[in-house]
Amino acid sequence: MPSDALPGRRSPAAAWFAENGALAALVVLVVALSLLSPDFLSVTNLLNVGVQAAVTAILAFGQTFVIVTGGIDLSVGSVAALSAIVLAWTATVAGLPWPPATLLSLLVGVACGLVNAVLIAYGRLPPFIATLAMLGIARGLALVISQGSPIPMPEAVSHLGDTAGGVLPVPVIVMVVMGVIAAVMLNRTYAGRAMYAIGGNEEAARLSGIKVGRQKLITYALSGGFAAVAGIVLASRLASAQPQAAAGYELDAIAAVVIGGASLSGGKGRALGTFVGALILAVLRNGLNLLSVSAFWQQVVIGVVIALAVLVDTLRRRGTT
Amino acid sequence: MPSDALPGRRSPAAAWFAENGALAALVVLVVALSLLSPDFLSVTNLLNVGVQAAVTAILAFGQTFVIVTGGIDLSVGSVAALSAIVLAWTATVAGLPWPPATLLSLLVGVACGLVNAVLIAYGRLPPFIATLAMLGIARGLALVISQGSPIPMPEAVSHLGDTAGGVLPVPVIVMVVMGVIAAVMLNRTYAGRAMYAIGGNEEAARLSGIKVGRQKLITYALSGGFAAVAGIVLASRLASAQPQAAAGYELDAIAAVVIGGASLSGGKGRALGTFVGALILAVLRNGLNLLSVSAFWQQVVIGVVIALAVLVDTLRRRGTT
Amino acid sequence: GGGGATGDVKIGLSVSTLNNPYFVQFRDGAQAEAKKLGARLTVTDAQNDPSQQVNQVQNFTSQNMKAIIINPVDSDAAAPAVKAADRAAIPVIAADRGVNGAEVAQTVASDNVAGGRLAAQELAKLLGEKGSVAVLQGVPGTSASRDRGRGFAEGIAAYPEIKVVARQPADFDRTKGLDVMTNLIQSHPGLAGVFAENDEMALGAVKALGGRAGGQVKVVGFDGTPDAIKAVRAGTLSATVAQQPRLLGQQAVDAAVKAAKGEDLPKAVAVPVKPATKENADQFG
Amino acid sequence: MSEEILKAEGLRKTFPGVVALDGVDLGLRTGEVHVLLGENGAGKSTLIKVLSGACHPDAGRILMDGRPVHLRTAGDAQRLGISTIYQEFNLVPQLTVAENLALGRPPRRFGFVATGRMEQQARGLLERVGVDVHPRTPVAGLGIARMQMIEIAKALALDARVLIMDEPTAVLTTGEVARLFAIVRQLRDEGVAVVFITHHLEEIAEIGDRVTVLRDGRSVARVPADTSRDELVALMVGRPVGRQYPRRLPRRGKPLLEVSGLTRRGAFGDVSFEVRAGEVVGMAGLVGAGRTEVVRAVFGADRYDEGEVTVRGTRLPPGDVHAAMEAGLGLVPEDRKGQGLVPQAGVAENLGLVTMRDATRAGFVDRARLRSAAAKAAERLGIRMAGLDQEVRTLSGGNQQKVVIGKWLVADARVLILDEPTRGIDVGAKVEIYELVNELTAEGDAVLMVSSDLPEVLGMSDRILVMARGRLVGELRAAGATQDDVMALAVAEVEGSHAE
Ligand SMILES: Nc1ncnc2c1ncn2[C@@H]1O[C@H](COP(=O)(O)OP(=O)(O)OP(=O)(O)O)[C@@H](O)[C@H]1O
Ligand SMILES: Nc1ncnc2c1ncn2[C@@H]1O[C@H](COP(=O)(O)OP(=O)(O)OP(=O)(O)O)[C@@H](O)[C@H]1O
Ligand SMILES: [Mg+2]
Ligand SMILES: [Mg+2]
Repeated sequence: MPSDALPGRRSPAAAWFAENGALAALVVLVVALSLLSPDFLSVTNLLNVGVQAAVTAILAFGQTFVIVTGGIDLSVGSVAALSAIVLAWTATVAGLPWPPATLLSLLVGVACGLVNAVLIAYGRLPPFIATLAMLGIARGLALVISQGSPIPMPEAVSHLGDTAGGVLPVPVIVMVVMGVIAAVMLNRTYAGRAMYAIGGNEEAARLSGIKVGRQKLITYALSGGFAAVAGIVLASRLASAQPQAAAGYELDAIAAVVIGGASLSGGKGRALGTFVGALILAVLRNGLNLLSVSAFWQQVVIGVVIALAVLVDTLRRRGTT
Repeated sequence: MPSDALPGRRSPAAAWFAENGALAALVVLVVALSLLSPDFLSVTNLLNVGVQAAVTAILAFGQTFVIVTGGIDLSVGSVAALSAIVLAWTATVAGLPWPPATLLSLLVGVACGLVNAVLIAYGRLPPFIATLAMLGIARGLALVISQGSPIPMPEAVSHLGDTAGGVLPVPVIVMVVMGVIAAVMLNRTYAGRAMYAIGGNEEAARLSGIKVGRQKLITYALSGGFAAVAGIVLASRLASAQPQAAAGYELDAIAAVVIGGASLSGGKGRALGTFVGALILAVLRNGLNLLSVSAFWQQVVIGVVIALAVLVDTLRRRGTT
Repeated sequence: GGGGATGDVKIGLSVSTLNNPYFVQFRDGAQAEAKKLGARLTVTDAQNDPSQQVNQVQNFTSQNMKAIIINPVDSDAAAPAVKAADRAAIPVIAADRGVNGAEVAQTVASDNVAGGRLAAQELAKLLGEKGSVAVLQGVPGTSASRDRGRGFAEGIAAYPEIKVVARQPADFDRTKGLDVMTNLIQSHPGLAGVFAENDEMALGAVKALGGRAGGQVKVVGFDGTPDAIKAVRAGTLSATVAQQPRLLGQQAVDAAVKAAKGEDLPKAVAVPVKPATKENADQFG
Repeated sequence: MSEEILKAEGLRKTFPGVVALDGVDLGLRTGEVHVLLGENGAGKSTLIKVLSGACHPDAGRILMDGRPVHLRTAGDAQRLGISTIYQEFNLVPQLTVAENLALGRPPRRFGFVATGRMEQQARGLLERVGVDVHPRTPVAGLGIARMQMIEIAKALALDARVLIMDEPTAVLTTGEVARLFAIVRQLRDEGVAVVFITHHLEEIAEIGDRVTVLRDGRSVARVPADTSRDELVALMVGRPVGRQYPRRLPRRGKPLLEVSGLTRRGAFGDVSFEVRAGEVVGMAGLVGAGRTEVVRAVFGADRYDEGEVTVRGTRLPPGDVHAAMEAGLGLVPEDRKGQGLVPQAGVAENLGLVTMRDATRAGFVDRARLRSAAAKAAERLGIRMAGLDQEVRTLSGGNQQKVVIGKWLVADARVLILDEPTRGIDVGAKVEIYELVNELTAEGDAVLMVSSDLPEVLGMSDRILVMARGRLVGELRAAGATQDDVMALAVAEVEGSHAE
């Protein structure tokens, strides 16, 4: 009977696995690395991988919102740096207590996102251009405020870079929390569902009464806010905010989202996939360090593995249909 | 009567200008800079701008093919570096005469493009991922071959960085030639028209008998070949091939194409627009140097001006329709 | 333009990158000196891209600068830029790194290769000339990474009982220094020493090592940035090869102003590099 | 008896969850018009996709001139002389009309595309199908009907031996249909074999020679084209269908939608009308008369320069879809793929698009509630699908249209604007939709129906507004009016304006 082959009738585990193709690639990678390096599969090392994935993953969660709507946000790395600099500057240099400083820093991230969204939704700029402009602007402002030098982070905030209870690194906790927020937003909220509709067919969404402009504001503001969180976590890990921090992370964040199964043409993407994508990148870098691959070859290997990881996914998918 | 508003009935000059909105932004920029800086509007300086635009423009011409098909090529900067390193290495280190070395270098560029295309057209990788992988691979190979050190370019090829007849810089000539090739390819050849069809509606293109896979091979191969030319010009200007050359140029190249009016969702884009886009970026950087804008503020200003340039274009377009 | 006799001296400075506190200090030193001498200094940031640097030097010639200071992104790739300035008869001062393949009026530099050797000696001293060592490399293929790495390799070769067990890139970035060091500790738990090709990575490594930094594991950096000197004082960073970037900036502007006036200059001025350790850290404050 | 040029034997094609073709046989003779008939989702489009190389069968074979052929790509089929017009448009919106007509095979000279010759050819083709557009116009701006004519012209450009047309008349008005039929007859007489799919049963006798009926992916009957309508319907649906235009008691309540002086320069001018509770108002006109533009402006999808739109007494801000919806307006757009659906989202997701806002509490969407509402709507409309999560892009054309209508059903709009609502919908489902319209109006809602299907406009409306050249040129009471009355109005004005 045809109905046996229905998507919803497969075992939930199989269906889940099939929809998260990147997971297969991650599993293969983990198995391969555990065989190649005895140090890989220790609890400490896996927690390290978690910490190292955290910033990229948080940026990528924010990026997922944008990519689901069919946009792209190139400014996340710069916005992360700017937000961290604002926090450190207002707290350390201007002497504001850390709670308002942190709030301000988050607001700066959100504001950057809003500017992007206004340019895109109302100025009709292509997202690539609007956020590329913001990439330069936010980085420049970070440099201007910090005068190009790192600024110490306030002690209280820096605990975000610590380890809770001596075992669980706080960045990992933050990453998981942000991931859950992203997943819930995307799956359960009006804003999230509207993002899928807009990415799937913007005109149909508009004609169904979705306020596309306003939803884009929310989307990019979220991306900016997530970038601010990522920036704060990053700066906390170093106990200092660096104006050049997170440079180039936008490509990593976008790659994580796309490896996770999202499509740059919009309408597709999941928080869990993005998480797996970020883990693949972090595991890969960690593994290359453990295996002492030479600096020159590392980029080659990363490139090949990224291509293979996604190839495995697309070929498998093609096999099914 | 309604028919007055139909396109095609305007004067050709007005239509041309309207279709090349970036040109307006460029004109505004040039006028503003000539007023602000007395040094700007000299012949020497304008030729400098031309030279400084050359590498980005050549990369961007190649990128235009890809973007017209609805793809993206992040690997152009790395491929440029790899091609130049291959030329310098085979000529200087391995002692091959420069003509076969140059040919080999171009072939390497084309080969990188073909690998991208195979991954995209037959492996079904998203262009973003395939070319991101190639970005790492090509850069890594450039480092491996050069062992991380610059290699002197053969004397004969280095003349590409010189000035012909004491006035006209060779990079400018190469840029114009590559631009004309790109324009003719896009407008007049089967391959070029097929690119627009694929970018506009890939399914329609396939059902009309266009061999989409093969056309993508051509598209990315062209992008790789153009990147090789850009790499050679760049290395000639520096008289040495650098493994780190052209890092990050992919964003500039893509920005030039998009500023020039192309759409990242495909089906739109023109060589002339791309040229104007590349000039805008070069004029902007040149102008900021002449105006002695502080280094930190430069990134901010570049971001703002890019956004404004495209904004002028989109708002004007909206006004018309 | 300011007042004084040198009020008309326009000098262009192309810095390799301002994404690094070391070069920010270098620029600060240069700006302070220019202010003192009443010269008009224009600073541009080449963002570690040699061809942008060539562009900037070309633009300086369009602006009729009286002298140009170039802080090369790459010593080889700077030659065409210098030649362009030569054609316009504008004197060029090379700062921090030399220029290969073209004549400059003066090179004001601290030698990266020598600095690398010095770092090796300092680390060997700290380790009692034995133990396993890791190297954090800068952006692969950059001249700073190349030269410092080479100097260190040459220097460390003199100590047969010191083994370099890992060389991994961390791109001159503090976060990457932290991550890469964290990973290296997993695969090389017995590390006794670390050489980082700049202070940013060194500070990342110190963070990764936590309590072990300065005790069980000695970290040696390169540059002598304020953060690094602070860490040296605190004892977490065992030493850094201090380059005195401010001094470098000052001397470069000095030389440029002299060159603009047509004065003869010695071909090379070396700003000494010296190891900053806990004992002498106050000198560098 | 002429020979069979194309023959399909035992074709099978399954998609995940659906058997689209379940052993289909088809024999096509030269010089005949062979009609494919079947309900929405019966497998007609899948069959022609297999015949045109766009889709590969799981089993069965295709013979051309008695020899088995292997169609790997659409190009293969084209080379064998099979030309196809697909149900979904396959035009490249950014390219010009001329380029679309020559897509994939532009005339070349010294390796370069010969633009002049290409436009020359385009002009000839456009003239043949009677479309008055400049070859250099980009396709993107053309209305849906003219796009269909371009598709037809494109298929003619191939000089094929087999011409397959998947619902070409769905979006055309009487005049164009007549022209198309003239072309088809001419081709048939020249010996071309034509496969013709339509849901307009009256067209079958007019143009067809033989009919193959598909039901649930099987070819269940082959009958001559002059078979009676009721017999055809019975074969196709497997049960009798009621009156085509179900009777309804006319009622006129107070005005729900009032439009006055609506003008957008260059598109339409001074359009005023009202629609009252319980009324069905039809809107007729030639293709390109501006009907779509007017209703889109009314709904707030596009801006307008002058005039006002009032719904249930409140004036709507121009260009604000959301406000229009809040006021109780709904629009089923004519271009379902481009404007009506989120193609890669599921059926439930699409059906809930409009109501999502109402099912939101504190920012969270009650997806379970939306799902059960969607299930109900799907049931009511008889949407043929593998499940509520099937991506709508993989539904058959008619079922997609039902989803678009369904989303407004779920939303419970008070004034529903339907732009070509039954385009591509089978006879049975059409009646269901008409009954639905009647139910709505019986509840005191109002319907404004734009349609190029004159019998439908006449059969369903209480009043008919006729548009020509962006203006309302007349109003007719549907009772007693004939197709000729409507056409006379629509055409007269066009000729008048040509004389200006
Ligand atoms: N790509 C696909 N994936 C899954 N199912 C599909 C796909 N294409 C078609 N189907 C299914 O195959 C069946 C037959 O569809 P088809 O388009 O052939 O119907 P049709 O007879 O043309 O209907 P209509 O009159 O509505 O156009 C439908 O149930 C449809 O949902
Ligand atoms: N012969 C023509 N050439 C060019 N443009 C035309 C022509 N006829 C109409 N138009 C344009 O088409 C637009 C009207 O199209 P629209 O789709 O709104 O009409 P419609 O009545 O809904 O037709 P359809 O039956 O295609 O839905 C007007 O803007 C008009 O300028
Ligand atoms: Mg169909
Ligand atoms: Mg219409």
